[in-house]
Amino acid sequence: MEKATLLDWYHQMVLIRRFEERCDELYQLEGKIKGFLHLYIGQEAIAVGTIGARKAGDHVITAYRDHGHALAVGLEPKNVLAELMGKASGVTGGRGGSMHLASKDLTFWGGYGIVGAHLSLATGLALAEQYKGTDAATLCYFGEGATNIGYFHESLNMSKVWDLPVVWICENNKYGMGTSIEKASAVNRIVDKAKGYKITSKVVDGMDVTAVYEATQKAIAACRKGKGPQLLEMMTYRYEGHSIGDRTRYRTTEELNKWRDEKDPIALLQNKLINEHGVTEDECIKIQTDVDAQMDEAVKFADESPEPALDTLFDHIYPATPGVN
Amino acid sequence: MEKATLLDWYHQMVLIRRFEERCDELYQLEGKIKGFLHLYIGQEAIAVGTIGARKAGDHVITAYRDHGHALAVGLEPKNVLAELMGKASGVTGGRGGSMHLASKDLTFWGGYGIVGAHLSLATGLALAEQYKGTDAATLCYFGEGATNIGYFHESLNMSKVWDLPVVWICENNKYGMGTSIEKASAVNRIVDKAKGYKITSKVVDGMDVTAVYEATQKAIAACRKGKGPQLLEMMTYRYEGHSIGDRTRYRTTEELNKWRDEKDPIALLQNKLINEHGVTEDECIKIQTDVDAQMDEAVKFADESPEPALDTLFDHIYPATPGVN
Amino acid sequence: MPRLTLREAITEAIREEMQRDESVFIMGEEVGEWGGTYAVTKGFLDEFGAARVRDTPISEMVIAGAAVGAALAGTRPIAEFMTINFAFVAFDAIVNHAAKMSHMFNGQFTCPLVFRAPGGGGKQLGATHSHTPDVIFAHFPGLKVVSPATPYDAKGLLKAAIRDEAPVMFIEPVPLYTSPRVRDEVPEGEYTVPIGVSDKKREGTDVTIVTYGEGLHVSLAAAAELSKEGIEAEIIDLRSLQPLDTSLSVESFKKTNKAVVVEFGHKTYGIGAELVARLQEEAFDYLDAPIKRVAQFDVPAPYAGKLEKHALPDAAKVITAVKEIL
Amino acid sequence: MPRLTLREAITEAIREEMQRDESVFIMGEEVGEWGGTYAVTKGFLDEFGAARVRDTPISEMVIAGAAVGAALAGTRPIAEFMTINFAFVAFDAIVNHAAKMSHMFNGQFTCPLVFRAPGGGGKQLGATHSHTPDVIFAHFPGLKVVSPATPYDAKGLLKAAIRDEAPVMFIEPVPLYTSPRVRDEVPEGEYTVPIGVSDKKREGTDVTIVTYGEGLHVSLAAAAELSKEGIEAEIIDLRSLQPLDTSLSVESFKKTNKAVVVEFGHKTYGIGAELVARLQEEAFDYLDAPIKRVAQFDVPAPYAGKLEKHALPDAAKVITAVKEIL
Ligand SMILES: Cc1ncc(C[n+]2csc(CCOP(=O)(O)OP(=O)(O)O)c2C)c(N)n1
Ligand SMILES: Cc1ncc(C[n+]2csc(CCOP(=O)(O)OP(=O)(O)O)c2C)c(N)n1
Ligand SMILES: [Mg+2]
Ligand SMILES: [Mg+2]
Repeated sequence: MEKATLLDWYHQMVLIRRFEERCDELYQLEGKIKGFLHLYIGQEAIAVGTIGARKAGDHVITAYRDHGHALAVGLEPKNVLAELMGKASGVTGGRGGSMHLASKDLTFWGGYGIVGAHLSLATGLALAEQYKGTDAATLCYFGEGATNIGYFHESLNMSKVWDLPVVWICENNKYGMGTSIEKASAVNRIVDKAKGYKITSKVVDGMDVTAVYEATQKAIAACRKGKGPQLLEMMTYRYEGHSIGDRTRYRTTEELNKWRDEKDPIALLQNKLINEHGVTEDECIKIQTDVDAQMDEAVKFADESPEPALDTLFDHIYPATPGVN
Repeated sequence: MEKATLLDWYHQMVLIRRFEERCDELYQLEGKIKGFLHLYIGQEAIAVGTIGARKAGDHVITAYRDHGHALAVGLEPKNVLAELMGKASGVTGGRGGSMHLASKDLTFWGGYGIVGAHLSLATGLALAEQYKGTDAATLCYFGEGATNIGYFHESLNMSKVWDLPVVWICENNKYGMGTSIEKASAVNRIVDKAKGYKITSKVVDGMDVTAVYEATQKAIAACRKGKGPQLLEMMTYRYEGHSIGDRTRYRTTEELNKWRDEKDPIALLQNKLINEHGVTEDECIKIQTDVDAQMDEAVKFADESPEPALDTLFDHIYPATPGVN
Repeated sequence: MPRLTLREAITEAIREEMQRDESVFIMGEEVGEWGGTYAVTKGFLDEFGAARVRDTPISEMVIAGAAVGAALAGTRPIAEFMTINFAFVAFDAIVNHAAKMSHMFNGQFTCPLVFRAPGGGGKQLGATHSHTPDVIFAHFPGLKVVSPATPYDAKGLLKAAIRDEAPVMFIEPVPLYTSPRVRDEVPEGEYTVPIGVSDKKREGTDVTIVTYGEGLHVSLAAAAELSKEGIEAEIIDLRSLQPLDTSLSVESFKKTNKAVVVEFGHKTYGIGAELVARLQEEAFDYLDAPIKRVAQFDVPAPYAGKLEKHALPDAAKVITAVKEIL
Repeated sequence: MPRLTLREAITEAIREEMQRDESVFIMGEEVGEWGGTYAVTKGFLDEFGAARVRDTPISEMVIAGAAVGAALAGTRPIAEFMTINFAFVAFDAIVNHAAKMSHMFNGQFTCPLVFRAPGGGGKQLGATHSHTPDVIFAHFPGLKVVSPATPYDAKGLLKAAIRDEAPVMFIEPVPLYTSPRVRDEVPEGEYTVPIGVSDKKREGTDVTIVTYGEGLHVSLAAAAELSKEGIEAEIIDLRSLQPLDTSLSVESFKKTNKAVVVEFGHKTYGIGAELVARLQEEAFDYLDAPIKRVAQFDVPAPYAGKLEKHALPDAAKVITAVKEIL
């Protein structure tokens, strides 16, 4: 990979991590973020590497652990943060909150709170592009826990029966809330589930952004060639609890530390940049401090943004239809 | 197999077929049966061979194409027919109709009209027996079309995660209404779906009652040994339309005739009885005429049975609870 | 003008919209090769091809969810549930996804789709297959819910639904599909009937009957009988359950001061309850007698013919209700 | 007597029933190792073991359906939906299976299970996670629907639900779980509260407030305020939505001649509509003013705190409604 690209990815991954760390503080220390908060820390390489492989017009849709994807598609940290703080300047005007971030302009359709449901929406996004005859692909993200719900089965089957251009991206972080994949699933490899639908699949090191990028690029290319759905099982790990308030009794600190110390996606990329691309430690620190400054700005912006006016509550329940109604 | 057993099976299969033929007449010519009517003609060996392998206390649960199973578990033709004619003497008092036959005494739990849903109930039946520590197995029947719905996925996964004593019996007759398995399913073998759940599975000639019996006996034995769920894919064919009114445009007469002429389960068994067990043609005809007589009685019984009294409509909406309520 | 059955009117609406707009397609179980379980899309596969008339696996969750996704991405899907009873399996996709898209994402997305759902009982299909659960869909803001009672309304409302930017649950009363009693004149070609606007189906002075779907026809039959006795019922057809237009009902009630609500769904927590609440809220001073509700009894639908009929509304029950308050 | 929170009362009820009856077990997502998302089953895994406290995959359809099957086969499952919003995915198993077993099979089977469903909004979880959809479950005959407002009722009703031969949807208002305001004296050990029986929670003479769940507490707060102005509200807690007991509501209404119905679900086609219909049916001559409804606005729940609160009932809205009809 080009040094410039790797630096860009590094910047994005650092931004996502700092963003999540600030959210954690804003929730736990300052009480400025409410509701559920599912942090992406540890999984940054997946959103950055996969979305790095998409071209404009390709669809992105994911679950509630969506801050990383929102930032990777190009939403401004300040507007995402404003959303989490329930402000009018938030990406959905304070309506959706953490779990329901979205941007039509960036063909980022959300952000969905109901486990598995968005896989059926992804099937439809891909169907629409096939129907219109474009070469746009759909990137759909979900956790390994979501593969046990009916939506997964119906969506994967339909995507293969119609050979839809969708890349199923499983972020396998081993746990669905507190339940390990071994406890919840008859098979412990999502690629083995893919076989049950004759869907081409691949296990990918989700902590290696380059590997993630290359696998995704191949998968998207296959979709564009009309080869139908592809599944990527990204092996990863979430460092924080499932959501704020998770006392994470279901896993050992050893397990967590092992991932964090040996597999951290940002550390791995930073080493690569320094060892293979002549980037200096200082350049990396510079990026980090720039991100910190950007985050300070974002917090300030969100803080100062007004809350949505009460009389906007009834807007958009039903969109206006030109003509008849 | 013992001659006596084979003769018993022959008798049962002839009974089911004649029962279904009479139902067809009673619906189309006499208008005495209403609603949906899903005939089992062609698939008789499956209900008879599988249920022949169960012992008392093993659970049976199936879909709406349930007349064969109802008769095979031992319900009287006259009470089943009375049910189809909406009479008080019907197996569910005229409440359930063709799709919802059941008998608690025979641990035959139905007869369910919603595709796939009863697989989740079967999971629960098996769970209850495992919980109670009995060695009872659960036989759950469904079509190949039902394997594309979410219920199938969630039920098979849970059955394996908990190693429940359930035999998943897929009656693969190639069509779900008019949609062929090739058109509806990413994989064309249900045993390939079973692999996605690490469930032991086997393809069985569903037109050969002995093969059906032996495969089921092995599967039930495995359940009793605590080996967890088993899946049997019974290759079969339905001769009649999906339900009354199906003009069956989706398949060729050649295909139908090939199955009927070369694979008919009753003809195959009759030949076996005559060629290998010294049964005479007359003995077979005798069984058929006995069955005809039995069916005449059944029709007479159902005809003469009263309809349920209107004031019984509100019975059983909520069962009485001893004590508090 | 050709006289069409309700089913023919629905077929014509879909055909015209598919001819008019390339972005409209239909998907569902048996809509293609079979021509639709109720033959609504007979011939469509040949006319429009397999890309626009899509047979699906038995997978209601993804049928509904894929319709949502396809609508977001610029097409206008018609997703058919073979019957409304199977929409329960897709309930989450309908009420927690389709219905939420516009508001939850702050108006960024629209989700222009139609869920077609043949519904209703009285066909001796037993409890799992005989629901008229319209009210539970209409309870969720964001989803529009429409149910026509006449061929004219069916065609016009369905064309409006297909063009609407909001997701529309279009509930088709199966018992009316081919009923000659319901056959009616339907203009060929272009016209729409607005969603969210009720309609007066009979003029009267003595009592107001508010109804929709199958209820309209038992109400009309009852009104004809009552008329012989000099009782003139005014009949309002809601046509849409969400948004709910009570203007004509209130206006009529202010004239007659008496009302009966007729629906084929269960009585408790049904459509009628909301109408009663609205009428007494909006026209309290005009209440001369309790507002009556004629609805399906609160009991799962039995298979046996007479037993099932016993639980459903009919003209006699409407007449009795009217006379109780006159 | 110990003063328990609503959540503690629910935990105690489950524990006592599991200790009393071997055939009772609980299954759901995170009920075991995690101790329940809302910590309702904390410690249960150690106390009762993995066979009776069962962590499940994320599979609501089979969680609900397996509970039905297990109930048929002689056990008494408690199936927990992590929140009621996820019960939509299992809607078919609940309303078209559990609810149909007894009647459709002519009383041969009973289906004694409890679906536990923590529900309610106001927690800034956004539109997909903030429903109070109680009414749509209560619309289906065959299913019992209960929702307690006090720790005493919660324990007694849940014990009754676990012992009931019918499937019971037990809806737990999450916003009340740990609220000190709701903390109350709860007898240790054996007692039950009958399902299908409403309860008078406050004596009054001037207006009747019919409510349940969270609605009770805003109603009590409103009543306290009103009392300062000499207005005494009588408050009826429905406790059960199906079967629905209107006897106390009607009796109270005949005394006060004025009523307000308070609920946290959406207004249109909500619980309040049915109450209005019943009161005017059963006590028409006592209607002095329109019966008011205070409910959640008909809009998907937004995330932003003030915006969400704006859509929900509160004491001020109840006070306004009462004063409008006095
Ligand atoms: C249908 C449904 N059931 C349950 C939940 C509650 N829930 C939210 S996230 C989650 C775990 C999902 O795990 P996984 O799919 O692995 O994603 P991860 O959180 O690990 O990213 C659960 C059970 C839900 N939101 N929707
Ligand atoms: C959830 C649901 N969707 C659709 C239907 C309508 N339907 C009834 S039978 C059937 C086909 C089922 O095919 P298969 O599972 O192969 O069983 P077979 O009829 O061949 O025995 C369909 C689509 C239904 N009853 N339930
Ligand atoms: Mg996970
Ligand atoms: Mg089949």
